Amino acid sequence: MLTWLIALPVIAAAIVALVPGRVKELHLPLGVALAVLPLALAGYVFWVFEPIAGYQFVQQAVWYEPWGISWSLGIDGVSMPMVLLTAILVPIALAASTSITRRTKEFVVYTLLLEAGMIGVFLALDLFLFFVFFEAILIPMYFIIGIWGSDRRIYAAMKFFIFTAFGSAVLLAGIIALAVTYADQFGSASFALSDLMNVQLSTGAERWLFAAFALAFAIKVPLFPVHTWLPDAHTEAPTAGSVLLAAVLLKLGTYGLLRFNLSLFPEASVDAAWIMGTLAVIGIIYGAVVAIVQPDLKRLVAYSSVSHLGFIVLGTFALTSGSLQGAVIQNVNHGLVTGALFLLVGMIYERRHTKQISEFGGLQKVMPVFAGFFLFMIFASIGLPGLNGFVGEFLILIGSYSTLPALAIVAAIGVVLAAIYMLWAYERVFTGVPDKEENAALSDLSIREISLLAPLAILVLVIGLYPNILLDKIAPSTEAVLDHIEEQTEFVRPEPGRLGDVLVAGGDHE
Amino acid sequence: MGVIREFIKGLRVTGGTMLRTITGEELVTTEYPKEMRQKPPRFHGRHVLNRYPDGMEKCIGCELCAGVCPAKCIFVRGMDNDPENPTSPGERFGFVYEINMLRCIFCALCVEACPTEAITMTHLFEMSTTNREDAIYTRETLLMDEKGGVPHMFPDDELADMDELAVADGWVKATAPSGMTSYQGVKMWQGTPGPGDWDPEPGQSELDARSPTEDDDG
Amino acid sequence: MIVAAGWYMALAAALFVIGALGLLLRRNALVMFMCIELMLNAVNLTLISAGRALNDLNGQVAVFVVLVVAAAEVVVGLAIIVAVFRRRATASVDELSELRG
Amino acid sequence: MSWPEFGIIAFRVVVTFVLLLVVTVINVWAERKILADMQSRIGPSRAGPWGILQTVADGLKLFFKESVIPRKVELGMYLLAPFLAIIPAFLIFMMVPWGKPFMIGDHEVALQGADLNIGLLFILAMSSMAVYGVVLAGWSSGSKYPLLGAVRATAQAISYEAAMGLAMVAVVVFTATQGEGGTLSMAEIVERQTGTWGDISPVLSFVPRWNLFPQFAAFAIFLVAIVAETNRAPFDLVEAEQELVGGFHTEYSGMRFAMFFLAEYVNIFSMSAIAATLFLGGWAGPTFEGSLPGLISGSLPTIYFLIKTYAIVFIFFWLRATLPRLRYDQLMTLGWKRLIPAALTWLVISTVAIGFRQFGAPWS
Amino acid sequence: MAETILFVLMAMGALVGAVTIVAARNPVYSAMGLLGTLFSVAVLYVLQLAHLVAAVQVIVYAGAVLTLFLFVIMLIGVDKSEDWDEKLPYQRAFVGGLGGLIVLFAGALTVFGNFDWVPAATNTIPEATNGTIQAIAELLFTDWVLAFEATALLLTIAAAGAIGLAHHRTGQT
Amino acid sequence: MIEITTPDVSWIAILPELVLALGAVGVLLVEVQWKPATRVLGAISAITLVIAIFFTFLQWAQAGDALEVGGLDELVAFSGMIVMDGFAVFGRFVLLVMAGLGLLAGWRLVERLNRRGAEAIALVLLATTGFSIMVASNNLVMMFLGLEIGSISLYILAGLTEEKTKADEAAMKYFLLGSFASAIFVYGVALLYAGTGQLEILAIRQFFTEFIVTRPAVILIGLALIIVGLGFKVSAAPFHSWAPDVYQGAPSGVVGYMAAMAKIAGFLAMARILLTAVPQLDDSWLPVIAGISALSMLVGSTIALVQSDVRRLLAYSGVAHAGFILTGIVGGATTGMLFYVTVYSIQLIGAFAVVAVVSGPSSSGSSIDEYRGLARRSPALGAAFAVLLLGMAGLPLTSGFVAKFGVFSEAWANGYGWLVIVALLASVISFAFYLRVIVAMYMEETEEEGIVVSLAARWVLTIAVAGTVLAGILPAPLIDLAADAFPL
Repeated sequence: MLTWLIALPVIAAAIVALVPGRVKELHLPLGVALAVLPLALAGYVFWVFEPIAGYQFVQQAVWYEPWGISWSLGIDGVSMPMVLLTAILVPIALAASTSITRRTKEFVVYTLLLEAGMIGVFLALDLFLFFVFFEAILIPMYFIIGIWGSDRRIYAAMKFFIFTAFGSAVLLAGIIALAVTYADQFGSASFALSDLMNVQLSTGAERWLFAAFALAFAIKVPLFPVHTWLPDAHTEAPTAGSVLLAAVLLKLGTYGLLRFNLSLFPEASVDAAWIMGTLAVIGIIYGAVVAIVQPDLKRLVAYSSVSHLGFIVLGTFALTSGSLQGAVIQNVNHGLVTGALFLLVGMIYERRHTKQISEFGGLQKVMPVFAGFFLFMIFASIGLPGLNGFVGEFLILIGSYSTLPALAIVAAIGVVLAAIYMLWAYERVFTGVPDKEENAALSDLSIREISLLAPLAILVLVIGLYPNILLDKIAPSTEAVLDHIEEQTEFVRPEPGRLGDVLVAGGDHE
Repeated sequence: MGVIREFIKGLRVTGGTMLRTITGEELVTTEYPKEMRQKPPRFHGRHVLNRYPDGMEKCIGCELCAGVCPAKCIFVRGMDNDPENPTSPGERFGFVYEINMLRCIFCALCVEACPTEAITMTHLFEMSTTNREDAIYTRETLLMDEKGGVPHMFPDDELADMDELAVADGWVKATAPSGMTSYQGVKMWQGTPGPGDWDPEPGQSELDARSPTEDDDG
Repeated sequence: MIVAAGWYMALAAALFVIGALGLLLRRNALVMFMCIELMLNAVNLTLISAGRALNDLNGQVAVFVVLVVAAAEVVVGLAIIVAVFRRRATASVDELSELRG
Repeated sequence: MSWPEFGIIAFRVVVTFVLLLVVTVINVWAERKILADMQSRIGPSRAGPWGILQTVADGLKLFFKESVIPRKVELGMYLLAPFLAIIPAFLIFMMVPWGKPFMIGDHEVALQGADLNIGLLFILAMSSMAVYGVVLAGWSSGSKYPLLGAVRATAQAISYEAAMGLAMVAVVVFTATQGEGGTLSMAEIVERQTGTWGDISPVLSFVPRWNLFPQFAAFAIFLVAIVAETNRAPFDLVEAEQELVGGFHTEYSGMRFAMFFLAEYVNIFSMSAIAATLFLGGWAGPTFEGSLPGLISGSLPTIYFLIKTYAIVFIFFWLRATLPRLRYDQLMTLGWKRLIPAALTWLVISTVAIGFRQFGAPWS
Repeated sequence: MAETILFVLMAMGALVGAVTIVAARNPVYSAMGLLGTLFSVAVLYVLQLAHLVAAVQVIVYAGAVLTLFLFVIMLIGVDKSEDWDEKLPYQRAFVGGLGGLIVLFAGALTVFGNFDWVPAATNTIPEATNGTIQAIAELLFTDWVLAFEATALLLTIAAAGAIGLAHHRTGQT
Repeated sequence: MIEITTPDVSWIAILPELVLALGAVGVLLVEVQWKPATRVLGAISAITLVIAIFFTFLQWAQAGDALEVGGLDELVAFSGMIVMDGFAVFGRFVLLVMAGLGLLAGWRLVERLNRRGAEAIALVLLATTGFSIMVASNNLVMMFLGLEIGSISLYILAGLTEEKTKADEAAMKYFLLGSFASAIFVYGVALLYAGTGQLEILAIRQFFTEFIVTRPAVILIGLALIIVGLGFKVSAAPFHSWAPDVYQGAPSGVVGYMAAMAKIAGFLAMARILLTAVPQLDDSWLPVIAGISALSMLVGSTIALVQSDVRRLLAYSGVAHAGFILTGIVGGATTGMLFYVTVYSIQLIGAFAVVAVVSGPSSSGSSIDEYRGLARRSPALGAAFAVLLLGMAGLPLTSGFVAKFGVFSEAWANGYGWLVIVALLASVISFAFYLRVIVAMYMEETEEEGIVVSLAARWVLTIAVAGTVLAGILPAPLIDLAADAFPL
C-alpha cells in the first residue's frame, strides 16, 4: 500500500506526460485530479493508522543483496502526519498554479514527481532508499524554481541545489561510514534503519557521524547559519514551489533529525542537544528579527519559516515527550500555515505583480476576504490559542523548558517577535487607506481561490481545537524514540510538566 | 608483360648499338681535327665575292645584299667605274664591302638577292679570331683572286682546309633564274672558282613545257 | 672488463629525463616528437641492459615490440603533423591555439 | 688480440678499401665509355690509353679546384654532408667477401673487410644511412633545387629500401635450405653457393649453385631496388638535371662534389657486389686447384667476383643508357604498388615452397 | 677495457646527441642529434651482445624513422625558425624545477638510497648466444607470437591511418 | 633439419580480438573492392561486434568453469601473454558494447566522411581490438602494445573529419601527449622488468611472494611511471591537460567513444597492474593513487565550473570522474570500479552523442550557448541529456549514484575516509556545472528551430538513458557481474 502511495504520483506524472502538449488547458486540471488519488490513499492510511509504537504497513523487498539495500517502507506516528500533509498540499499547490501558463505540462509532471519523492522520503526505512529519495527530490524542485521562478530564479535554483547537494554529500559520507562500520561488525552489509541502530560506535565516531547527519538535515531545515539559500529559493520560486518547499521540503530536515539523528546516535544527540538547541534558538530570533525588516512580503514569510523551524528543532532536541510531539505537530502546522501564506502572497502577486510591502496599503478595503484569510493565517502563525500554531509552539516551549530552560525562555521571545513582524506587515499591507491607484482596482478572491484556502483554514482550526486527532497517533512513536534514547544512554526524560499533562492527554505513556 | 617486352626492346637497342659501335659499324663520332667529314652540299660557310673569268669583279655595288640582310651585317658602298680601267663590267662596282661575321647568321639571303651572283657562300667554316675587329671581313678578305683563293685568318692552320673555298654553296644553283630570254640555255657563269661548274639555266619556255608537278617553284 | 648494467641504465635514465624535459620545454611539434623517440630509446636501452643483467632474452624481444610501436607512432605522428602543416604552415604547438576554454 | 691477428684485420680493411677505390676509378671511366658506345660515341679517349686515366685527371682537377661555399648554407651540415655520404658507402663494402679466404701460416685471411653474423642487416643499415648525405647536402645548401632533391631522396630511399630488404629476406630464408639454419653472414652465404645443383638432378650438374636460379624474382626485385637506392637512372630524380639543375649537389664544387661523386660510384659497386654475392655466388667458381699454378688458382675467385660484379655494374650503365627518367609519381607507384607487393608475394611463395621442402606438407 | 672505453665514448655521444635534440634551434640539427644518439645507443647494444637489436635499431630508427623525420622537416619548411619566446609563463621555470627535482632525487637515491638498478639479478654470466637471431627468433615465434601478430595489426593501423590523415580532400585547400 | 617449437596457441582467449581485427580488415577490403553503401559497412561492423560479444559470453562461461575446477592455469594463454579471467572478459564485453554505441553515435560522421567512412569504422574496431588486448594482457609489454594499438587508432580518429583545422590540432595534441604517456608507461614497464626480472603480471606477483626486495627503489619508480602513464591515458589530474583540447577539437561523433575507450582500458589496466601484480606494495602506491584521485576530483570539478564549452566541460568532468573511479582502486577492489567505468562510459558516449546532434557530427567546439533552450527545441533530446548529466553528477536513481556509492563504500572500507569526503565535496561542486548545462537547456530561451535527431543517435540515446536509469534503479545484475569479474 505504501508503495502505491509513492507509485501513484509517479503514474500520475507519467499519464500527464503522455498527454499531448497541444491540449494545454487539460494538463493542470488533470494533474490536480490525479493528485487527489494519493491524497485519498493517504487519507485511508490515516484512517486505518493505529496509534502504536513501531512501523506499520511495513513493506520490504530486497533491492541488492550484497550491499544490503532494500526497498523497505513503513509508516509510524512521526511520518504519518508528514505524508498526509504532503498529500494534501500537492493538489492545492497544483490547483493554485493557474498563473503558470508556460510549459504547464512539465510543471505538473515535476510537481507530481516531487510528491512521490517527498512521500518516499517519509516512508523509507532503509537509509540508502531514504537517501535516494532525499536526493531525487532536488531535481524536480530545482526545475520548478529554475523554470517557473521569477527574475533571479537561476541563481536561486542553483543556490538551493548546491546547498542541499552539499548536505546530501555529507549525509552520504555518513551513511557510507555507518554502513561500512555495520558491515565490519556484523559481517553483512545492511542499510536498514533498524539494523544500523544496533551498530556500536565509539564516542568520537558517533559524534562525527551525528555531525554529518545533522549538517545535512540542518541545511535542509534550514538551521542557522546554513539557512541563506532559503529566502532566495522561496522568493524566486513560483507559488506552488514556495508552498511545497516551505510546507514539505523543509520538513525533510526536521523529520530527518528526529528520525535518524535521535535513533542512530542517541548519545551524541544527548550530548549535542544544547548545541542544536542553541542554533535553533539563534535561528528563531535571527529569523524573526530579519523578517521584521523585510520589505518583500514573500521574503518575510520565508524568514518567518526560518524562525518557526527553529522551534521545531528546538523541540526535537529538547528530548521530552511534549517537545517531540510538539515538534511533529508543529511540522504539520507550519506546513499548513506557511503554505497558506505563500498561497496568499502568490494570489496578491498575481494581481499586482509585486511583493513589495511598500507597494500595498489599505487592501482591507478592497479585498476583505483576502485580508480575512491573511489575518487568520497570521494568527495561526503567531500561535493564537485555538489555532494550530499555538498547540505546537506551546508544546515545544513547555517541553523544552524542562530540559533546556534557558533556551526555551529565549525562544519564547521569538513568539513575541513573530507577532511583531506579522502584525506589522499586516498593518502596512492591509490597514489604512488604499493610497495607490493600482491597489484600488484589485479584485477580491475568486471562488476557486477561496476553495483552495478553505481546506487549509479548516485544518488549521481543527488541529487548533482538537490536536489529539494527531497527537494520539504521534505520541507512541515519539515515546518510542525517547525510550530508545534512554536505553542507549544515561539520559532520563523529565516527567512532563503539568500543562504538558493536560495537553498530552492522549499520550499513553505509562 | 607488355612493359617488359618494351623494356627488353629498349635494352636491345642500346646493347646492339654498343656492339655496333665497338665494331666501328655505327660509330658516328669523328675525331674532328684528325679526320674531317664530308660537308653537305648546301653547307653555308664564309662568303666570297666572285669574279668573272676575265678577272672583272661581279659585284656592282647595288647594296641589295645589304638591304636584304636580316642581321644587318653587310655594309656596301658602290662607286662609278673608271671608264678607262673598269673594275666590273657595269657602271659601278662595289667600292666598300664589309661583312660582320659575328652578326651574320649564315642565311644566304644576300646570295639570293645578288643580281650578279657576285656573293656566294663557301664550305669554309673555321673562322675563329682572337679579337672582334678581325671578325669584320672586308672587301680585301672577301674578294677572290684570279686563282680562286681569298685571304684567310689562319691559312696555315691545320684546321683551315682552304680547299673548302673552292666548293660553293649549292643553293646558288637551285635558284636565280635569269628571267631574260636572251640568256636562255646559255651557260653564263663559267670558270668562277667559287660557284664551280654547272649546267645552264633552263628558259621560261622549257620550264612551261615541264609538267607542273615536277617543278612548281619559280 | 664488463661495465655494470647499472651504468647503462643510468645512461638510459638520463636520456629519458632529457627527452621528457625536452618535450615539455620545446614548442616545435617535430622536436617534441623526436624527444618522444629519444624516450623510447631510453626504454629500449633499459630493457636490454636489464635483460643482460638478468640473463633473460625477454628484454631483447620486448625491445622489438617497442621498436615497432615507435615506428607506427612515427608514421601516424608525422601524418598528423603534415596534415596540420597543410592548414597552418607552422609546426609550433604554441600557435595551435584554436582550442581554448 | 695478438699482433698477427691485428695485422690481418688491418690488412683486410686496407686492402678492401684500396680495392674499392681502384675499382671506383675504373667504374667512372667504364660508365663513360660504355655510355658512349651505347650512344655511338667514343667516350673519353685522351687521357691515357683509351682514356683510362680520365677519372684520375678529373679527380686531380676537382681536387685542385676552388671549393666555393655559398653564402646561405648551413655551414656545419654543409661540410658534414659529403662525409656522411661517403662513409656508409665504404662501410657497406666492408661486408662483401671479394675472394676466397686463404691461409698465412695458421691464420686464415678472409678477403673481406669484416664478417658479421648480421652482415646483411648491417648492409641494410648502412644503405639506409646513405641517404643522410644526400638529404643533408640538399638541405644545408640553402637553395631550392638541392632541397627538392633532398626531399625526393628521402622518399625514394624509404620506398625502395623496403623492397630491397624483402628481397634479401627471401634469400636469407632460402639459405636455410643450403645449410644448417638460415644465415645473414655474407661469407656464409657465399660458401653455401659453392658447387653445382648436381645433387638435384645430374642434368643440372653444370649449373652453379647460385641463388639466382631459385630466387630469380628476388634477384629482379633486388636489382630494381638497388638501382633506386643508389639514385641511378632511371631513378635519378634526386639530381634530375633537367628539373633540378644538379639536384642535391648543385651548390657543391671541388673536392666536396668529388666526394658525392665518389660515393655514388662506390655505392654502385658495393650494391652490385652485394647482388653478386647474394645471387651470383660471389667469388664462387671453379678454381682448378692443382691443374693451375697456385697463384692463378688463388686469384681466380677474386676474378670471378669482379666479373660477376661488373656484370651487374654493366646493367646499371645499360639501364642508364636505355631508360628515360621516371616521373615522381611513377617512381612511387613502382615502389609501393608494384615492387613491394611483388616482393611480399615472392617472399610468401618462396617461403611456403621452402617450408614444403624442409618440413613436408603440414597435413602429412 | 675495450667495453669501458667504448661505453664512455658512446655514452658521451648519446648524451651530446640528446642535448642537441633539445637545445638545437633548427629541427634538422635536432634530427642529427637524434641520429647521433641512435647510433651511440646501437653501439651500446652491441656492447651488450644484442647484435640483432643494434642492427634493427639502425635500420628502423636511423634508416626509416629519422629519414621520415627529415622528409617532413624538409616538406614543411625548415626555414621557419622556432619562436623561442615562451608563450606559457612559468613553463620554463616549471621544466627547470622539474629537472632540478629529478636530479636531486637521483642524487639522493645514489647517495643515500643504497640503490640497486637490477635487484632481481642473479649474477649469472650472460650467454654469448643471447644476441643471435636464432635465440631471439625462437622466443619471438613461440612465447611472443601473439605480440608479434599484434604488431602486424599496429602497422596496419598506422598505414591505413596515415593514408586517411594525409589524404587530400578535394575542394579544400 | 631445423626443429620447430610450436607456440602455445589458445584460440578462445583471443577470439573476440580476432573477430574484431578480421572485421576491421574486412571493412577496409570491402570498401576498396566494392565501394558499397555505408550501410553495408555498418552491417559488417555490427555483425563483427555481435560475433565478438557472443565470444565474450563463451569466454565468460569458460572462465567460470575454469575457476570452479580451480584450473587457473587454463586461463593463461599464449605463454602468459593473455589471461582470460573474468576481469578481462568483462572489460572486453564493456569495450565491445561501447564500440557498438560509439559507432552508432558516430554514424552521421561516418556517413559524412563518404569513402573514408570505412576507415573510421575500421579504426573504431581496431581501437577496440587494441584496448581489448590491453585489458586482457598478462604481459606488460603486451599491455603496452594493446595500449598503443588502441591509442594510435584514436589519434587518427581524432583527426579524421572533413572539417579539419581544429581536428588536426586536437589530433596533434592528443598524439604528442598520448605518445609521451605511452613512453612514460613503457619506461615504467622497463624499470619494473629491471627490478623484478619479469614482464608478466602474474609472474611479478609470484616474484613478490617468493622474494623480499630489500632495495625496491627501481620497482617503485617504475610503478610510479606506470601510474603516471596510465594517468595520462585516463586523464587524471595532474596529467589531464590534453583532455579538454582533444575533446573539444576532435569530431564530436567519436569523442565519446574515444574518451570512453581510453578510460575503460586505462583503468582496467591500472587495476590489473596494481591489484594483481603488486598488491604487496600497496603501502607505497595506495597513498599515491589516493592523492591523484583527490587532486583529479578537485581539479576536474573546479575547472569545469568556469568552462563555457560543453565539450571542455565534459572533459573536465571526465577528469573528476577519473578521480572518482580511482577511489575504487583505492578501495582495493574492482567491483565498484568496473561498475563505475561501465556506466560512466555509457553516459559519456550518450552525452557526446547529444553534442554531436547539437553541434554537428564533425564540428569542433560546442559552446554552452548552443544548448540554450534545447529542452524546447527538442524535448526528448534535452531530457536525455539532462538524465545523462544527472547520471554523471551521481544523482540517485541514476547509475552514477550507485557507481559512486559503490566506489566510495569500497574506499571507506579500505580506510580512506578522507578521500571519500573529498570525493563527496567534489561531487557537490560538480553538480554546479552539470546544472549549468541543464539551466541552459531548460531555463533559458531561444528562437532557434527544432533539431532533427538521426535514427542512430536516437538509438544511442535511448540505450544510454535506459542504461543510466536502469542501472540506477536495478543495479544488481551488473554489480553481480562486476563482482564476479575480479582479476586473476
